[in-house]
Amino acid sequence: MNPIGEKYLRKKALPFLWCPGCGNGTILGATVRAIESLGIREDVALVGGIGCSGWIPVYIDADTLHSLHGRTLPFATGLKMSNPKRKVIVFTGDGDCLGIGGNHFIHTARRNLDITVIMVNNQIYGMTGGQVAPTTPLKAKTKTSFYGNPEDPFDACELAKVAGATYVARWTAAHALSLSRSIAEAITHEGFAFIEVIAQCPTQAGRIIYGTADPARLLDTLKAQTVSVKSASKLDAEALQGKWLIGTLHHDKGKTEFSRSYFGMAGPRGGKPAA
Amino acid sequence: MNPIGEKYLRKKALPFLWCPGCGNGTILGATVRAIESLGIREDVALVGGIGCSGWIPVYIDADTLHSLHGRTLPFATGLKMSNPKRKVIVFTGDGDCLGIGGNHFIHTARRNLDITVIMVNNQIYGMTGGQVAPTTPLKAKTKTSFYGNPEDPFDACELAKVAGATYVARWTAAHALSLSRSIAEAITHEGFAFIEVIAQCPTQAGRIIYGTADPARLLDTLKAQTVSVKSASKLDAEALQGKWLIGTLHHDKGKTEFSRSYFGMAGPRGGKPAA
Amino acid sequence: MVDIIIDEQYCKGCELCMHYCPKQILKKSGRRNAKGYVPPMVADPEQCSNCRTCELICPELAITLEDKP
Amino acid sequence: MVDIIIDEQYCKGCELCMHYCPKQILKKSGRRNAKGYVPPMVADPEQCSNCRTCELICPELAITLEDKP
Amino acid sequence: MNHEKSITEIKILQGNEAVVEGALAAGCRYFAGYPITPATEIAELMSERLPPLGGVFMQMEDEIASICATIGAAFGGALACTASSGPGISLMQEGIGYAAETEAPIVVVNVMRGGPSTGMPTAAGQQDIIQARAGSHGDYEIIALMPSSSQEAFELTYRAFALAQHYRVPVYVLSDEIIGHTREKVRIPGGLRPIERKHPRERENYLPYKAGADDLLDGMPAFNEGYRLLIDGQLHSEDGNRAGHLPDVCAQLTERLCRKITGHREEIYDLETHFLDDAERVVVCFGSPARPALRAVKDARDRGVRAGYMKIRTIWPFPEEAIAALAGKARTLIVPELNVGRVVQEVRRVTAGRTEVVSLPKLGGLLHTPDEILAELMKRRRP
Amino acid sequence: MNHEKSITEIKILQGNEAVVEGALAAGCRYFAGYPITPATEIAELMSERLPPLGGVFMQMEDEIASICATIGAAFGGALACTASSGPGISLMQEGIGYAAETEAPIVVVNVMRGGPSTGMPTAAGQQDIIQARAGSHGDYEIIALMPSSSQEAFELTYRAFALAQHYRVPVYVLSDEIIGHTREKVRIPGGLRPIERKHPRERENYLPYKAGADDLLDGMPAFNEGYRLLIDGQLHSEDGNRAGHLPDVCAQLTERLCRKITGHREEIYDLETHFLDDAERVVVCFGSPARPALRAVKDARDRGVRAGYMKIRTIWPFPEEAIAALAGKARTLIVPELNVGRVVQEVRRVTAGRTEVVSLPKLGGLLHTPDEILAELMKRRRP
Amino acid sequence: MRKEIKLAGFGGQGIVLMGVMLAEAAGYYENMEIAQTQSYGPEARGGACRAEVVIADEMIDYTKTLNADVFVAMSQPALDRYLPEIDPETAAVFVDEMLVTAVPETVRHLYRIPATRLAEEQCGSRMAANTVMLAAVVQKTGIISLEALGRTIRERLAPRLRDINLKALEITLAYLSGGDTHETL
Amino acid sequence: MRKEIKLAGFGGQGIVLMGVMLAEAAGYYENMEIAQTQSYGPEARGGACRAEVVIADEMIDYTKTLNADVFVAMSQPALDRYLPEIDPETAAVFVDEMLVTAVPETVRHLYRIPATRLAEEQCGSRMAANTVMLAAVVQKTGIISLEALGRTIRERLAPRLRDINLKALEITLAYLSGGDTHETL
Ligand SMILES: Cc1ncc(C[n+]2csc(CCOP(=O)(O)OP(=O)(O)O)c2C)c(N)n1
Ligand SMILES: Cc1ncc(C[n+]2csc(CCOP(=O)(O)OP(=O)(O)O)c2C)c(N)n1
Ligand code: SF4
Ligand code: SF4
Ligand code: SF4
Ligand code: SF4
Ligand code: SF4
Ligand code: SF4
Ligand SMILES: [Mg+2]
Ligand SMILES: [Mg+2]
Repeated sequence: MNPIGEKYLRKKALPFLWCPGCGNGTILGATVRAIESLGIREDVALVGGIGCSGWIPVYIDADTLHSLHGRTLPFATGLKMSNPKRKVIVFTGDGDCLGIGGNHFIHTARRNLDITVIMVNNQIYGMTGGQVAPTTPLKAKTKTSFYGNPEDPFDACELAKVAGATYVARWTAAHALSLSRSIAEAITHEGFAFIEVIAQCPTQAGRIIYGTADPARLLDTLKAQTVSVKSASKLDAEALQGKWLIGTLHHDKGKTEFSRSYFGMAGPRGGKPAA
Repeated sequence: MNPIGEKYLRKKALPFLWCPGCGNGTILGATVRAIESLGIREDVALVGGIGCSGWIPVYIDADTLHSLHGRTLPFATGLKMSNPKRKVIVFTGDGDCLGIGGNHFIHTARRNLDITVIMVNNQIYGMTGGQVAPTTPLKAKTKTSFYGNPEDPFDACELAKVAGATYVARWTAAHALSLSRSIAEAITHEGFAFIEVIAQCPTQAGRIIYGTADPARLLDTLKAQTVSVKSASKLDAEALQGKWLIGTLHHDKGKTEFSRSYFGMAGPRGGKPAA
Repeated sequence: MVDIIIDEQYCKGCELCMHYCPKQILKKSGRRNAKGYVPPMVADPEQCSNCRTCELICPELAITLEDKP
Repeated sequence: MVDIIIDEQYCKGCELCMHYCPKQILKKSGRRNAKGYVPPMVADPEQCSNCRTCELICPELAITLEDKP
Repeated sequence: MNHEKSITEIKILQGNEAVVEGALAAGCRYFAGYPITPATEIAELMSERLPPLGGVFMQMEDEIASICATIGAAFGGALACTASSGPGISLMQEGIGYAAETEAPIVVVNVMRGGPSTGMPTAAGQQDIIQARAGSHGDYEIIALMPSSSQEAFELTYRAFALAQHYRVPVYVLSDEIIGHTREKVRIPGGLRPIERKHPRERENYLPYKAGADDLLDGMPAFNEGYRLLIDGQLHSEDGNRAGHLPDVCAQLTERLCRKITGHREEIYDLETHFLDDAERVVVCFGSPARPALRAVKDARDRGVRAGYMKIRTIWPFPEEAIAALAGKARTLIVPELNVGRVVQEVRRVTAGRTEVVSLPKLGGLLHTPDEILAELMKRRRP
Repeated sequence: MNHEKSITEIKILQGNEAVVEGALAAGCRYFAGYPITPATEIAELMSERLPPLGGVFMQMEDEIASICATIGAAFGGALACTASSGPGISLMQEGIGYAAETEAPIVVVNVMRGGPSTGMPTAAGQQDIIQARAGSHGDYEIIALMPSSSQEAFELTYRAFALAQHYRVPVYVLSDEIIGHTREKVRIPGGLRPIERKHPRERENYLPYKAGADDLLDGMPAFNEGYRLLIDGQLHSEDGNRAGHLPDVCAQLTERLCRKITGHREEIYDLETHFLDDAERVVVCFGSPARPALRAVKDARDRGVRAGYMKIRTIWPFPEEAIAALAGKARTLIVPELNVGRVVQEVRRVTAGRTEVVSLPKLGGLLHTPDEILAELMKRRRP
Repeated sequence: MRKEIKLAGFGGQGIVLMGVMLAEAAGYYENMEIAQTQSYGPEARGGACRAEVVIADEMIDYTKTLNADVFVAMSQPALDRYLPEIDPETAAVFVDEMLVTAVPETVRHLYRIPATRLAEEQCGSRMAANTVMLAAVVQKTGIISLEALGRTIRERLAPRLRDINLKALEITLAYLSGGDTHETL
Repeated sequence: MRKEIKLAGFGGQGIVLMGVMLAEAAGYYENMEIAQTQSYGPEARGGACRAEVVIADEMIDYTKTLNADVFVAMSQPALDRYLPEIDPETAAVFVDEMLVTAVPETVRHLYRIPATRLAEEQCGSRMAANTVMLAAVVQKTGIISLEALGRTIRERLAPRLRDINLKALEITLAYLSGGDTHETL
């Protein structure tokens, strides 16, 4: 086991329940490296959704709340507002965050609450066995889109931005180092920070949507659908059609963060949260 | 009673429960005039949310479902998909649609389901007596933002557009004629059509946020915050800051509508809904 | 020329019609209806431009413009 | 120079490390661990550029790069 | 079931698959759902089976949307259904209350797993039985059926649609992980006809919420059939207009919503009994434990115990009279259930101290073995 | 209540306002809610009162977010609370199950209105009592308190926080529209101290879910106090790690979650009784109807009837022993309630046929008049 | 001693505030037990609005009115709707002279108070009609003391309401002392 | 007659499919009553996976195994985990020769089948190991007929699986007829 794992994992919970080659483990690694780089292990409050991705924080030996499907953000809100000094990091799936949890997502973004949301987009409901998600490509066949998905997917980053998020970035699981740095940046950013990680789910999305259960081939396929923000500026709309932009997509340092405005506005004794 | 009222209202349900000068009655009028102009009274299925605005369809003598708070769109989805020929029109408040109902809103828009959504934005929770809504201006005092609202409001039209709506328009209750025409256009549009109506709520928003319970003064104040799409093109960003754009904001006729793609994709006997 | 008919039974005296009439020909009647509201009265019907603003904005559908023969 | 240590106990044989090693020096070992997975072996450690790709991408945190003294 | 008893086909089906086949046989043409273990296979199979029939399968954004879309489709004219498990069913409670109040005929399948909360996501429980009756706010009654085999999953789902239409009420099928995931033979009965919705007798002056002397409504027209319906979750008058401010109207409607189910309970009951004639010790059971219970009763008979068996297929409305009648005859009632002992309380209530009632709870996602039930049957054997 | 009985202040408060004052006195510093009639005033007053105390009031996007944020704040270290009514409470059921499973100490105020569904939004009911115990899926137990005056709304809300911390359980305050909207005098007791959260005795090797012999956990540390907690809605081992695949661990936890409440019920009970010594006909009541009931009992006494009075302030866990004991003494128990007759079923169950139990339901949002209860007390007067 | 007061009118007339003021006056300044309730919600919007106060010198068991001693109707529909709940023989019935025109003859103790007119004409705002009426009720029935009502207005109303309401109290007393109350017995 | 079969291994080894094929063969082609269950979900991912089949000639009351007649272990952890539930005296225990190395001596009827090896070497895919094992079980125990198993593969498997599984059946029979089954008694 890598020393960062030795240091940060709950040994009793191992091994990870993830399938071989699943992107969640890589994302876990990127996260603990970010936490380590910032030296904030005792300040973090980790919240996981229900789904394969929601298990990431369960393996990290810190204060962890494994919540309900779709409800990470309200739980995170309670944790953050009961002590605005803590660093709240949320791990959620595309189904958890954008499917059942979509309303909390847009509202927490609107409030610009200072939490970091890492959304693992595997384009499918992984844990329940491969059903269509709000991120599944149009026409893709899944276990519940037998004749092809009749729905267009969301662009989660666009949605986050319009809703009010002030830090928005997208990576794939193949960008482990950039991802780790981005997570650190997001944690440091004061406001609602959203990171979408395109991740390979070889067992479900791989087998069902992409016709391959090979993690590396799948991840290569996903990577091939991305364009970095930098190179995007040189491409025309047609070349960008159907591509994911990768990198930091939005970073607004000017908007006041929610807990700050809250404790600022809060009347006579405002500004001071209860001990 | 105006003849359109004589013809279209459920007499037993009168008088309207709305306060004097409330915008909902005007919107009701605009709607029945649109229905009359299209001659589709027997084809409409009306769905209302819970809130003052949700009562609009209850007074209209057609097939009406007065649903649950925030859930108009799923009910509408069931109605539409069980018979795609019917014209489903949804009446919802800013709280109903964007507050508790936000997730259904973005998902139904994403699907581009052919329904018409009329969202009455009075910037407040009217029916429950004046609590903060996701549309309440920043810093505004309401019954539940005693020290001022610490949250930025949503731009509902932007949200609808990013989520996938293919017809998006905004009016105020003072634009009764344009509104009525826009409703007819939205009903005719094949896809998810969203109309936001900025409406005066003299009793709650007026008294609490704007300091006036006079319907006309309030409506004038609201109108003064709008800019028509046409004149907007001539204004710079600063002049547009904090203004509502009025008019048809988005009209995409190219995207396939959900029930069409559904019944198109649906395998061997696809294309034909059950009798 | 049109008749401007106000159904006082439904009027809630909100004054929207009065405020938005471009000709300012709708005025407070001073009368109270059964519910205690003061409906408008038509001060100078000849002036009416038949713009229908009052009819369209009345939240109680209490106003009817009827073409006079 | 680094040591590339693979903790076979945790490895699930996903081959991501092998695929993404720019030097292609991680290969299938052919051995099976207790769970039946085939962990990688380091074919030519001298070639390693210490880029840490394998360490960062391994979903099981099973790879450690250790600087050799 | 209104069909001839001949068997047309034998299929090996998981309980979850049998639910789908039963629903389709009944004429279900609308399903809105959201994946959840251990109910997901129902949605998956629906997504394959419905479209070729011209029906609609929709995976919604959550379970709230699922139940509401299901109700919307029911008023839209379709026989409609949703399925979920614990967490999803809890989210549906507001919608289920709406269906009860508006008398929407829908079927809700709960493939029960162990709770509370995320609980035991892949193991069985029968911990949602009281929730099925009282999980939403306000006074209302529903019907709930509990299959104990794939065969019953098929038959009871079919019947659920018939009951929903007849009583204008949400009907639960309370399956569980064991039933849902066990493959067994299902003998598909011949001559099964789709359930038809009754149209109102009256068209002129039709009042959508005017009940007959039997407390039931006069058929059910769909939207856009010319009736200009008004459906409201607020308590309402017979014409559908809100009546939340009229105490008498509200009181009467609330009472009728309950009475239309409890008052017809003897028509709704469906019990399977064995060896009751001379039984001294009766196992009262439902759902999964009914299988080992039957084995145990037979074994006990083999060992000379006058054991009896009552399987309740219709847990709500509760078969009060039938169980009260048992109390007059048997000395002991044994109630095995996959929870801390919930239905046993109902048995205690209706037997009012007139008989010994033994609770045989089983937790942890496990099913009673026949021997565990047998031990109970033997243990207190009359000396 | 752990305070001296001296009164420091008299205030005229609506029940809803008294709930807020009781909560703040207990040390509540986090409230997440969503407006709903007739509970909205609680949120409104919290939005004014909390910020100056350094506390947090948040209007969330819905009731699901409200309950989840409340639980999050509880684990974050705050005494936290939410309030709603029927439809909102139904939406909270999944969250309430999560709180029960994770042993989150939260207070949920349900200002009950008439149901089902939108029901009677501005009128009172007591139709959510069973839901309070069984509205979420899975086996669990909660505590529920029912005030019958503004004074009790204050006192029971204060106690709700104490019970929630002590038993690590969600505690309901089941108020109703009548209590919520009636202004009455509240005598604020002196020396009321905020409830303090107990810290664990053990710090090294602390196991967050290791219970003592009394089935209760060892205090409650908050997040970021160095304990590295793991909180999970899946059934778990003592260290918090998921155990959904371990039948024994799951069975034991499920049993303990129930037993930690039912097993302590005699400590939790809070009954107010009058004239029981020689009572032949006892009114067993709770919440709003307890007021006209007391009047009726006094009037009956005046007319020579040996009437008695038992007011249950703690409806869950149900005071089984106390009521069973009544059955041994009184000939008739009369149960007035604002529903079709739900708690009366529990009374029947625990009295097991040993006494006559009369249901006195009242629907339509109205409260029993004293005369209606008196009539029942007189009607069956012993000849 | 137990006194029951029922107040009714349109939403927006300040009916509930009348009830609250009465309750607070009795509770805070006369050491009485009180219970005050009201209808509200959609029903209170444009439609009928109702408040009730029970005042007693001992614990109040039943908090709603059973048999009102005083009934105030600020609108005709309010009178029509609630009169059936009142005993016309015993209750003191106060009506707004302008807004309530038809009172059945069965009412034995009727007071016609020009509350809206006085408020409009002499306080410059219809909004004060409720205090005019309340002052009249207190003065005519002695259900609480005028002093307690005055203290309530001074000490418990929001500053922006205080002055106009004190004015209303004053002009009412002046009007009533003028002797021209229309009282039917 | 009631026969109970328990099958266990890693997730991904096709354990459940073995159970289903066995159940369908018995149910559809041998006119038996059957009940087939499995573990699944997160537990079935990488971890232990288990399927059970009960075959009987009359209605099956209890659908789970109580005392397995046949136990198949396709991995060492599977053997270790489920062996305690089996009677080692009576059960026929089949293990994958390559993946299960340590079998306690208490097991009386042990069959070591090189299922994974045969599948890899002769069918070109580990995925066929389950059918190899199933064929061996059927051949050695006669719990159903080989013909029924063949029909099941031909008539009920998806076309893309059919050929490789027929191949697996074939090579297994060839292997077993070669006589080099490692059978310990
Ligand atoms: C209320 C509720 N509904 C449904 C489920 C079942 N469920 C568990 S995980 C999951 C989907 C997870 O998908 P996603 O969020 O994309 O995560 P992934 O497994 O793909 O990482 C679902 C639907 C649940 N646990 N709770
Ligand atoms: C689940 C649920 N939560 C809360 C309520 C209470 N409620 C009724 S209307 C309403 C707000 C309505 O606001 P909006 O949608 O903006 O409509 P408006 O009245 O302003 O037109 C609320 C919160 C409810 N009926 N159901
Ligand atoms: S199902 Fe997909 S997302 Fe879940 S663990 Fe397996 S590979 Fe990862
Ligand atoms: S409260 Fe506002 S929105 Fe509601 S009826 Fe009154 S004015 Fe209209
Ligand atoms: S039609 Fe136009 S001009 Fe005539 S009264 Fe109405 S608003 Fe005035
Ligand atoms: S707009 Fe209508 S309701 Fe308002 S004052 Fe004019 S007529 Fe009356
Ligand atoms: S990436 Fe890790 S788990 Fe995958 S093969 Fe390499 S060492 Fe093994
Ligand atoms: S550090 Fe880089 S070069 Fe070295 S083995 Fe790992 S991936 Fe290959
Ligand atoms: Mg996913
Ligand atoms: Mg609004």
